[in-house]
Amino acid sequence: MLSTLSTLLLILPLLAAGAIALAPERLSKWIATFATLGVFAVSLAFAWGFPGWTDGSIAPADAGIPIGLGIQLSLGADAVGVMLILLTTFLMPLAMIGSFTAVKERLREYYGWFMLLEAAMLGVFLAKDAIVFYTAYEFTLVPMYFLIAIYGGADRRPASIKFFLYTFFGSMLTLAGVIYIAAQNAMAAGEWTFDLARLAEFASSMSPERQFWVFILLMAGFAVKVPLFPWHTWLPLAHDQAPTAGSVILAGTLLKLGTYGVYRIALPSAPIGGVELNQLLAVLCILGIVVTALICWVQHDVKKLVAYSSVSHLGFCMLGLFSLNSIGATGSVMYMINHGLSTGALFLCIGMIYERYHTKDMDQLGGLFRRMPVWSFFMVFFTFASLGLPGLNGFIGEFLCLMGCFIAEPNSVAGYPGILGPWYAVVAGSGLVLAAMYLLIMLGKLVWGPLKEPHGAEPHGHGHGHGHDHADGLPTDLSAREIGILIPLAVVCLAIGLYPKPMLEAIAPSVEKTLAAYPKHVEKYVRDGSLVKPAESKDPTVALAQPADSIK
Amino acid sequence: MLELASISNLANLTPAVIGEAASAAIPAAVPSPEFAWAGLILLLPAISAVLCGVCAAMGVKNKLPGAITAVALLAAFATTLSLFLKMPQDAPRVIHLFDWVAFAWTGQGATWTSFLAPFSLYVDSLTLLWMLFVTGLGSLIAIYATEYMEADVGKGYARFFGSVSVFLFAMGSLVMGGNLILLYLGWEGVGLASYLLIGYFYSKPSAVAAAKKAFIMNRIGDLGLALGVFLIWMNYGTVEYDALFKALAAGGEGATSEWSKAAIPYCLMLGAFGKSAQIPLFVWLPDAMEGPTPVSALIHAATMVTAGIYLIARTFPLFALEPHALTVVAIVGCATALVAATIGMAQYDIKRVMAYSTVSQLGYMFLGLGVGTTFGAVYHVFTHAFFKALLFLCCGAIMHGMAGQLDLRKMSGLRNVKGFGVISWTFLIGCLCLAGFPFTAGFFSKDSIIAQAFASGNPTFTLLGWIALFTAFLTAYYTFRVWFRVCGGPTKYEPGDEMHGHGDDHGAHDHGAHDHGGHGHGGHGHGGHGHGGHGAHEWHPHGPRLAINGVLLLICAGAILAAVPSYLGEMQHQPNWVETMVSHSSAAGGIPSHDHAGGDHAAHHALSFTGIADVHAATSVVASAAGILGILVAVFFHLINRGAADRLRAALLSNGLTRWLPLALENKWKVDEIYHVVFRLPAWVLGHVLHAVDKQIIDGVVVNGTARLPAELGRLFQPLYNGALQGYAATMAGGIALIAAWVFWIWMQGG
Amino acid sequence: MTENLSSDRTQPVTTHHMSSPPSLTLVLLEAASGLSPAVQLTIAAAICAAGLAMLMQPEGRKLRIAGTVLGLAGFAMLFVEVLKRASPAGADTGLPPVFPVVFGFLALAGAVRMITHPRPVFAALYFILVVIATAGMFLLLGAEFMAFSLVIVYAGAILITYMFVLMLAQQSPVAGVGDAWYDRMPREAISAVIVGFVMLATLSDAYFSQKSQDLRNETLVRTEPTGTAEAWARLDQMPKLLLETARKADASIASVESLDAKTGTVSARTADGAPVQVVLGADDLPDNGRQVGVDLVSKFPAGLEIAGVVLLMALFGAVILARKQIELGEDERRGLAGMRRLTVEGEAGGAAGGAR
Amino acid sequence: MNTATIASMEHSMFTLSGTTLAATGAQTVNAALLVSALLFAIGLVGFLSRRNMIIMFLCTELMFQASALALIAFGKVHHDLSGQVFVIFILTVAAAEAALALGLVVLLYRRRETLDSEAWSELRETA
Repeated sequence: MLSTLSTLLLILPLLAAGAIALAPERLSKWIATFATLGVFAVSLAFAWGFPGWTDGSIAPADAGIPIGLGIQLSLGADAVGVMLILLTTFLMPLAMIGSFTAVKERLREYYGWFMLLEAAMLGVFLAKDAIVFYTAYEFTLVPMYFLIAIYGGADRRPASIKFFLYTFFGSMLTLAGVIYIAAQNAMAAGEWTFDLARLAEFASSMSPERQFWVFILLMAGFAVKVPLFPWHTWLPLAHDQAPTAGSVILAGTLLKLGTYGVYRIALPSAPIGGVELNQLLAVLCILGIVVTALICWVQHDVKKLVAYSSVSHLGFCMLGLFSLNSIGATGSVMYMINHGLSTGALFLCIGMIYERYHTKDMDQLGGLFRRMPVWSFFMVFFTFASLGLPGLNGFIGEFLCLMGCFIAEPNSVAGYPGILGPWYAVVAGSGLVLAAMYLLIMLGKLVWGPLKEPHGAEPHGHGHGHGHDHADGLPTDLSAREIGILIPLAVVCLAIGLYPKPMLEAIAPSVEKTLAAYPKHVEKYVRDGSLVKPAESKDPTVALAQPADSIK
Repeated sequence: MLELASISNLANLTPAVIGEAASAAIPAAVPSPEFAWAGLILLLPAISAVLCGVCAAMGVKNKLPGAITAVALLAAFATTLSLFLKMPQDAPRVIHLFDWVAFAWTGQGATWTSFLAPFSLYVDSLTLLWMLFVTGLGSLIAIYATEYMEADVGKGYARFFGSVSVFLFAMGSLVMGGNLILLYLGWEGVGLASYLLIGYFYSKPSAVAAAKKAFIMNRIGDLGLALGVFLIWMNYGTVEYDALFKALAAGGEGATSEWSKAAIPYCLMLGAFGKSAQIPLFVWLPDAMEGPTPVSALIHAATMVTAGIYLIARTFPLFALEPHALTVVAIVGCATALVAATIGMAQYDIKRVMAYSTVSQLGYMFLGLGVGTTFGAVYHVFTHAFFKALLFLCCGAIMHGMAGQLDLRKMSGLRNVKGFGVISWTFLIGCLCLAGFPFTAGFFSKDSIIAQAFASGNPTFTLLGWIALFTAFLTAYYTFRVWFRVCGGPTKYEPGDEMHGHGDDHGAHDHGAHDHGGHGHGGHGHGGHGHGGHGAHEWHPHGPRLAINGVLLLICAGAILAAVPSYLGEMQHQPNWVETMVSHSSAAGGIPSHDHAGGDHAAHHALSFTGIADVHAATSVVASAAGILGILVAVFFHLINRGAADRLRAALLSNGLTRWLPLALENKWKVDEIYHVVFRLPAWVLGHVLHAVDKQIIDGVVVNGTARLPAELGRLFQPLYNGALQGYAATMAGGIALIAAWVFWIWMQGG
Repeated sequence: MTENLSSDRTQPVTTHHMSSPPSLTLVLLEAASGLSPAVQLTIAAAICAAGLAMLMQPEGRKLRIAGTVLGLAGFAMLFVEVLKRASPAGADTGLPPVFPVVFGFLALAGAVRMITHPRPVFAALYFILVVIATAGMFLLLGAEFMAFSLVIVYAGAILITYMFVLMLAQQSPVAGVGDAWYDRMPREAISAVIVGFVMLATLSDAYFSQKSQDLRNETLVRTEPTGTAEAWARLDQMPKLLLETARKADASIASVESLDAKTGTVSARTADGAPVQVVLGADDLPDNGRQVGVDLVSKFPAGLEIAGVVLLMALFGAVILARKQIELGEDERRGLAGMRRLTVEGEAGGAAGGAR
Repeated sequence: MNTATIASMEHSMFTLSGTTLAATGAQTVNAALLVSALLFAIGLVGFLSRRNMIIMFLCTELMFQASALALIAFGKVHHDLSGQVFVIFILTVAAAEAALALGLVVLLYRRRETLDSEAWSELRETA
């Protein structure tokens, strides 16, 4: 039953894509909407029957269909994967409905690409096989590329190309890493397999140097996708140029492919590399948090601001994961989901403004509360969700991420030997303040203050007209359809904020399984100062002998 | 007897010793599911907030949101009261409502294997004390606001009351929450409410900026609080008060590194300083006066800003572990008290004077905590809540009646204006309390703090005590400066410029709409708002009606009655009511031994020049003297000889040596500007630089450069593709020739 | 013409080498002989290339004369070097092989002139010279059929087509002054010569290295019996001719039974049925044309068919091309009408070309 | 005796004045190969350096000649007539090529009124 559902999750969007291709163009949006709703229903059923909520196991456990070369077309996910699947399927219908008025031409392609995108994203979260994972992971680029390149803003061409090439370049290295592990495994075991669990098991028994390099390879692609700090420059551009629904999915789910990849592949496969590079990665995360927060501060384009804030936020997320303890990693997974919800919602809100005023420039807009109180309510709501107000969804993840980083100090009182420590958390914590700063500046410019509208965009007369003021047939304030999109998001945000316990309880075992190999390595690292080079490696002969060993 | 005394004195010298003795004394909490209805105290405001939101969405055009909120808050107050009456106060009660944040792991060698922060209430006498005045004042001020905000009915009315409800919910969870995470929820929640309410007049850029500033300043404090929570969990494996106190009593097993324990109070302190506007982070509070006055009264004077004191009182055992932490608190508190009082002396906006006075009084409270009298601090919170709320509400009422006039130079003798009588006299009561006039509530509470500073015998604290006395003098002066200027003297006034207050913002941005609204509500003088600046000739002040006057009287009564516990305590020679309450709570460690045996030691105390043996008595006398002196100075400068003040200012300005003094005071010691230059500006510049680096170097050079590399390499060979057939042929033939050459000469020869 | 003169001069050069009176060429050769054979060949090729490069310069008669001399010297060196390798050790007492040298020089001279002559018609005529000289080489190599068909097809058919086209395309085929500039100006001659030189050096080294020389000599000897046997076998495939040939040897033969391909012995019968054995001589072998014909149809029938198809397709293609109406662009029409072209590119291209 | 047959066959045909002038088979082959290599190189140089499209095609014909000569020479070395058969194919291709290429040249000429190959450089990168 479960495997049928998981297959259905993949096939339904594909079928929908086919149907959109065949059906008349005016039906495209309806097919897309109902298909995504159907997929959401299926994913709910999948989650309902999912047995791994309490023990972190991966289900369904079927071996899958072999398709040669040891590749198995096998589907399954752990609790984290299921949550991300739910996030994806939840965001998709909202993104679809949100596109009704925003996209007016080439509808068939638009919705068709989205269906393919959904299939690919679900494929990533459902993959149990490295090749299936990688294929789906790369395939997400294609629909997104076209969505940006066709439906994007003025600079869509360079943005889409950069998006595609940059992430593709990174993931080629990931593929190299995966194939390296698989090849080594094939040499050792005598048969090829790409089963993620078996590869991880094998890879974590490789020599330290190899794990070190494999980890770098694996991380390369995910770091670009996440994106970690110096590799983030494609994101603001892509977000800025993507159509609203594209931004929602990009922020909501596509970036999570990277974090999920780190969680699912990079960390468990090469724990020694993970430990060895931990500090460096944490520093990058923190740099990302602080630097991009400061960059957000000086943005004029609200969409770019939110895009940069994504980089900052994902810095928190990755920092939590790299704290390598249950608290931080659980918080990190929470953060993945909540960032998807709140940032996705923010992009929707911005899209609604953009549809009305055709600008995202905060210098041209202002005091929209007067014009659009309902929109402003949602904007403020999701902004506060985004800056981690307790009681809303963002808080608990952020708090746990920071806490995980904080307690991960070498001689930890809490009995968690870790590599990071309070100073990392203190510096990262400044991101909390900076986040408040730039998000409130955004609110101050956009929502509050004296009313400012771009010249010529002002609807007739004064006051809160409820007539159809805009040429697009959009009311001054939000339409029922738009409110209908935002309310589910708000409800989910609030619900997670007020009762995160079930999610946390489901995440914790999965996370612990993923990080199972870490405590002993961390302990050794803390003791010796390095895993790759033993403490006595100052003796040149040892240093020389070490790589030679690893080659064997 | 002598020995005993010296021992107790020694004990007073190092708070750490008190703390350890006291933390053991905190009784274990009793799980009390039977009191689950206490959750109503949180639920009611939450429901009210939701209903207000519904009202806003439905576009309700009457006072329904106000009514809902007032009723809900009154009900919450009633619930609190009944909880207070019904709940035995021998031990704290833990009321588990539902699991909030909770998960566990196997740990693999970790000491702590779960993170639990249930949505539970930790109710002890401290909680009850706080909640009593929070919900009590909250409901009163909500009632006051139903009238005060009536110009906004149908516009921001629901938003206002929704935010107030959110505030009450958040404040409730801050105070009643059974763990630090819930406290953090409340902590940030009140920040949100504060943000929304300060920015209530959202069309005013200054209000928006003030709201932003408040939230961000608070966020810095919140970060400190969060770090403190991390440290606490790291050391004790729990964030729940009950378990924490147990762990502390057991000596904090699991704690291995001293620094991490020692850092806890400093982190928490930062949070408290942020929320309670103490010295590094105090600049937001005066700006917060951009909000509607009831908000200033409720949030920025009576309740929210005291959260810092609550936090330290609640986690007092942790502070007691670190010997220097409380000293730091005391120094910061005292410094804030002095600085804010000096600034308050030179302000002309009466609301700002009150704001600085709040900062100053909060400084007193921290001083009280620091010198080791949680009782004094809490008592001062309690009395201050009443009299400062009263003062703000009076300011608000004046502003309401005077079309937003807040400048004390432009008003005089209001006591004689019709309709302003209640305001003037309740204002006077509030001022007396604030000035620490003998036998008012403020006198007792402030006195208990200053006395403890002297009584501790610690030279640092003694110095702080002197500063506090000086500050008391300043406080009395600036308080009565306001009163004499506004209510005393000859009757003279001019209306506000409509740039302050509730009605004006709409006037500012939406004249047409407001004129409509204004006339619609006409009949009681509100039309004057509508005309505002345009029709000053027709303008005349109007006094408040029942809701405002009634609330003023009620709170005035509260401010007076707040002194009653002290009277009772003095008369019956037993700890007063507030002290009892505090002593049953986690802050018990900070209550000095109350036997008057200290008197034996009197010969050494710093106030011995008064000839009074009892430190408390001596302090009372000296402090009263300081207060009365301050009032007298104010009488001279602001009632009898108003010109003298200006002359003094001119004299100071003309002298090069003293020139800085009035300028510094009037410019608030330029703290905002300093912060701007030291923190904000560099960060802003850094942001621009980083943006440029990000765009030009990381993206431009590294990323695009990498991407351009193949293209540039290709461009190297581009001249070969000149389009001429023979060019290609030559390349091809040359290639073939070279390959052939390689094959024949190298490959085959080599083979 | 210079070519003819130079070909006359060839003889003395080679003879000088053989009988060693001093001359510049000889000195060079002597000096070069100290070098390894590959280097000698390469140097000779380089001299040829340098000569060719000089020859290709449109202006400067002296330069062209020097180029001629240099080119001839290079050719001569190459020939000497190459022929020396083919001769068995100590066999250089005999005269040099005249015909290959003569034909070779003719072909080369024609080829050089062809690519340097400014007038296309003359180039085509020189190509005919090359074809005829090559046909002579073919004859020397025993490929009479191919020699004659080469002359017929190339000189007779293909070259005529070229001539036609030249007539069509060239407004003034004989007006010496009106030669198109693009015929006078070689295009990047030096680089072309360098490419050609590399090709030549490589090829000659590949052909004439000691290893391949030995291999070739050995093959030449080793495969001769096989070749002869195959020739007899081909005769066996032509029964009529075989009978005729056998009758020529012995008129009494009425029917041929078999032919022993190894020895060329024919087993036959007389009219009355008596068995007769005749040993055929080399002269009795069928001529080259017959042999090639047999090989063509017996060994490469598919190739033959494909060749036919290719020709047919070429025919179709030519027809279609000939019928094609040129759709002129706006620009070309303006150009044809004598108006100024619209695009700058055409102008610029023409102008730049004209300057060269 | 049989080994001598083919050699004598040639001699019988081309002996001008006894054996003195006769080249040995190896010498002829070498000369032919050399001529072939030179012709090919010259043809190549011509193709690369001449601008007239017709001459360029002539140069390709020259290279065809060179390869035909090489084929026949190697056929001689191997005593195999396949070399000659291939020359027939070369002739075929050359004829076909001449027919088509010259047709194309005529078309091109009619377009631009020039035989200059550089008149056609649309493949150039214009950047």
